[in-house]
Amino acid sequence: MKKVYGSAAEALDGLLRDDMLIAAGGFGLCGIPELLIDAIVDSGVKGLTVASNNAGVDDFGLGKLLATRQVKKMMSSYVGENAEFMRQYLSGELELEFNPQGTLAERMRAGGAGIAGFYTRTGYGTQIGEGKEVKKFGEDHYILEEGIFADLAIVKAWKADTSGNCVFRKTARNFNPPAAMCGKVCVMEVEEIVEPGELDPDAIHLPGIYVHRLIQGEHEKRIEKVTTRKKEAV
Amino acid sequence: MKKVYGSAAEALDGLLRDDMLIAAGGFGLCGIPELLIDAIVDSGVKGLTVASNNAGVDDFGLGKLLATRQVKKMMSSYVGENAEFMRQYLSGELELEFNPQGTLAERMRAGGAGIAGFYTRTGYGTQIGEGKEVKKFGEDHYILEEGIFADLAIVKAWKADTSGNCVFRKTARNFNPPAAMCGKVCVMEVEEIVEPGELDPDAIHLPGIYVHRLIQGEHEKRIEKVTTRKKEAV
Amino acid sequence: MPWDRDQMAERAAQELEDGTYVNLGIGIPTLVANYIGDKDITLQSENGMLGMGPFPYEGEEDPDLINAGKQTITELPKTAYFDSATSFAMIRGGKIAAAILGAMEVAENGDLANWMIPGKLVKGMGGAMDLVAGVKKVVVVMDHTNKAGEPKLLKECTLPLTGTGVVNRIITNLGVLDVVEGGLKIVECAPEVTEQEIRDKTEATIVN
Amino acid sequence: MPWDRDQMAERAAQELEDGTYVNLGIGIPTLVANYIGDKDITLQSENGMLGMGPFPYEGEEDPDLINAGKQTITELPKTAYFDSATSFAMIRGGKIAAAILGAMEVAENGDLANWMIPGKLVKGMGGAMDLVAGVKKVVVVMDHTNKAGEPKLLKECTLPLTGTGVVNRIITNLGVLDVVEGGLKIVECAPEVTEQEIRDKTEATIVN
Repeated sequence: MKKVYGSAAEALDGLLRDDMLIAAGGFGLCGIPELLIDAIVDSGVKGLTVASNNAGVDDFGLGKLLATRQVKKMMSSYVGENAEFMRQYLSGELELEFNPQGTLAERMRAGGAGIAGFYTRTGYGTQIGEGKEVKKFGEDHYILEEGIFADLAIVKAWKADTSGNCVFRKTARNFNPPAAMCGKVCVMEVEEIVEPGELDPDAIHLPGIYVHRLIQGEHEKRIEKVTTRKKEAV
Repeated sequence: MKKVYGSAAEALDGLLRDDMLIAAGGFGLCGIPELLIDAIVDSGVKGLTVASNNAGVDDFGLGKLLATRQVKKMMSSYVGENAEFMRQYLSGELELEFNPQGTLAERMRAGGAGIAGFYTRTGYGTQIGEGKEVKKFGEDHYILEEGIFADLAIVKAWKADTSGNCVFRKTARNFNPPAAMCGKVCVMEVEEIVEPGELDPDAIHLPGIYVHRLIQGEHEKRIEKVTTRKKEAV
Repeated sequence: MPWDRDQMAERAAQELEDGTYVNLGIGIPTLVANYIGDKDITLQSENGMLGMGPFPYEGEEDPDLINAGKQTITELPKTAYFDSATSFAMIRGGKIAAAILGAMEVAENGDLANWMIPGKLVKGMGGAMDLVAGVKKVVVVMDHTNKAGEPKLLKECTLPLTGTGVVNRIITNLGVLDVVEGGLKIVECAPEVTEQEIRDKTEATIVN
Repeated sequence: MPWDRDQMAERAAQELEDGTYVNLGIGIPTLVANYIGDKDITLQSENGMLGMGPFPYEGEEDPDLINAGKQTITELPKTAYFDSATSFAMIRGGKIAAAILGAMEVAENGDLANWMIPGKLVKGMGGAMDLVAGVKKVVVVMDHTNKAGEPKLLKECTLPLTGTGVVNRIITNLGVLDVVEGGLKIVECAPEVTEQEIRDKTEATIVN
């Protein structure tokens, strides 16, 4: 099966439509599918619901899709780094469904794993639990959270082989595997495509079965908060 | 924290008690915690409930614990390779709770992940679904399966560092990570213990947080069904 | 002349679409791997592997590398290993295009029984219930009748079910039948087997 | 004299048991890492890492290596990386011994509010709700009063909750309080701070 495409636009060809649900990998600006986001901006598709832990910053990552008003609704756990997001949300132009971070990750994994819903203590007794079914197991109360079944997943890995087996690097893994799992179709961008056999089969983070289309490209990999320490004089 | 112990008996010291629930890794005889099973046989603890995909063979793996009548109940998906098991079960000496294989794996992971229950289509309309809550999501019916919270997990990995980070080899991984996750305490046997830093931090299959005690030992690694092909004459 | 085991496996291999991920059950389904030919099929083994290779050469068996039937196997360049929870996540999650499985009984509504004969055979369902619940296309390969010559394609299954309404296509030694609205439809007969012979040996409603 | 930020962090570090896995929140909790001393503590970062190391040297920042506060960090020999679902599996599953978090309000029954001021601050809860629901011991580090001098330890929280009955211990600039049956119990005062001063600046019931 041919999975490797020449560009982000080609890889997304035929997959985008207005009002669809897209799951996106990344945490902050780390491990985000930069190239695919840019191509979705260029496509002009609109009314999107995007399940992503964060919403980028004003001029990078998902912030670009917010700037162009292509997003109708975000499903996120933390959106504090994006002023335009806040403006649109407070003015009522953008819907926001807050999900606790672990619930969001688990909902994505559940969708990908054929789990329609699961019971978690997270959010019980808070406004996150409002309107959700509560069930007691043992002494504790749990709320029912549903799996996310996305029309499209856009994710970023470090390296993939042509069959889609891939590996991530350090904390850039984050939401990428669960986002990939929950997409009916998953498009992945990587820094390097290699031949089958070049990745250790014991060390694949996400098997190729989850990856339908694949592109290689250059990534800016912007750092959101540079924090350093000084080298002590020896 | 000191995780490395000198022997299986030492590693299990203080952890065993009658009528406890033990989750065990392995598929067939592949990747089973041989040394810990032997030590549990020697301990004489009884009335055990064991969650394990299979029940070993008559003289190896969990079959040894069945031979000594230390097991009261098995939670398994397939027990077809064990004549003594079948005898005890058909005579009513042994309880058996069949779990579909994927349900068993997911129940273990759920227990380890603080998920009290989840909805799966697997088993709906069969005797596995009898007595379980049914819920409709979309057009499909799902049954509620509960997380397994084991008193003790016994698992086998290939290599671990002294902090418990570990890697498995090929299909010997199988049920070991989910079993490890669901144990209040997890004891692991490995073929080789290495120093922190010797395993690639991007390639850890099970982080050390899940591993409380660790032993290194010699493994028989018996093969259940040797199947081969002939080398074609060149 | 009815198909033999290998011919049934060869016919079943035609069901597999190029570029897909497939799970093969134990028994005749295992033989399907011999007839994949040039198609780019990736075999999943539910004990934790994508990209299952052939049996090893004698002396090269690896105890850490077995398939779901517990047979020693080999890996391929595209192989990836994972744990059982991840393996069934992809099965339950609908990522496997087709499963080819054996059966004891199939009912005309697609019910499948292939895991238990009460009081006699209590080996367990293994991964079969997860496979039929999650995989997009379920193809059953089985003898058309039991050893006593009695039909195994029934109006209703008599044995405990593996799944309800899950079978899409049945390949027997006599031919190929689809589960459709109202019953089973004969779509192909083995050489020299007539539709009438299939009807005579089938209890399930035949709609054509 | 009340504790300053660093002294609060130093006091909070005493809560950490040798040989455990710990999650530190953003703000003062991050400073706790500076006071761990000889204890064998492994820091979890909920974006997918166990064994978080210090900030990198200038010029050695890696965009693929950040903590949950999105700051560049480094790894240690014992580091392991994993995905977000796995990360919260261990949090929700009770594998983390302690979380040290900031707060806007804490109620006398252990309710915690630290994620939202309706109409004003809508950044989101991030991983805080999962942490308080799953971690065995939740220690809050916060100023005893707000900028207007009003109590933040209340009979009932006024802000949207992060979790109900989840806080075990509170470390403020004035002292240390435990959530116990019936209210809060003063277990320690900062130097030159009296129990009476803590009582005066606390709305919650003090049981001792």
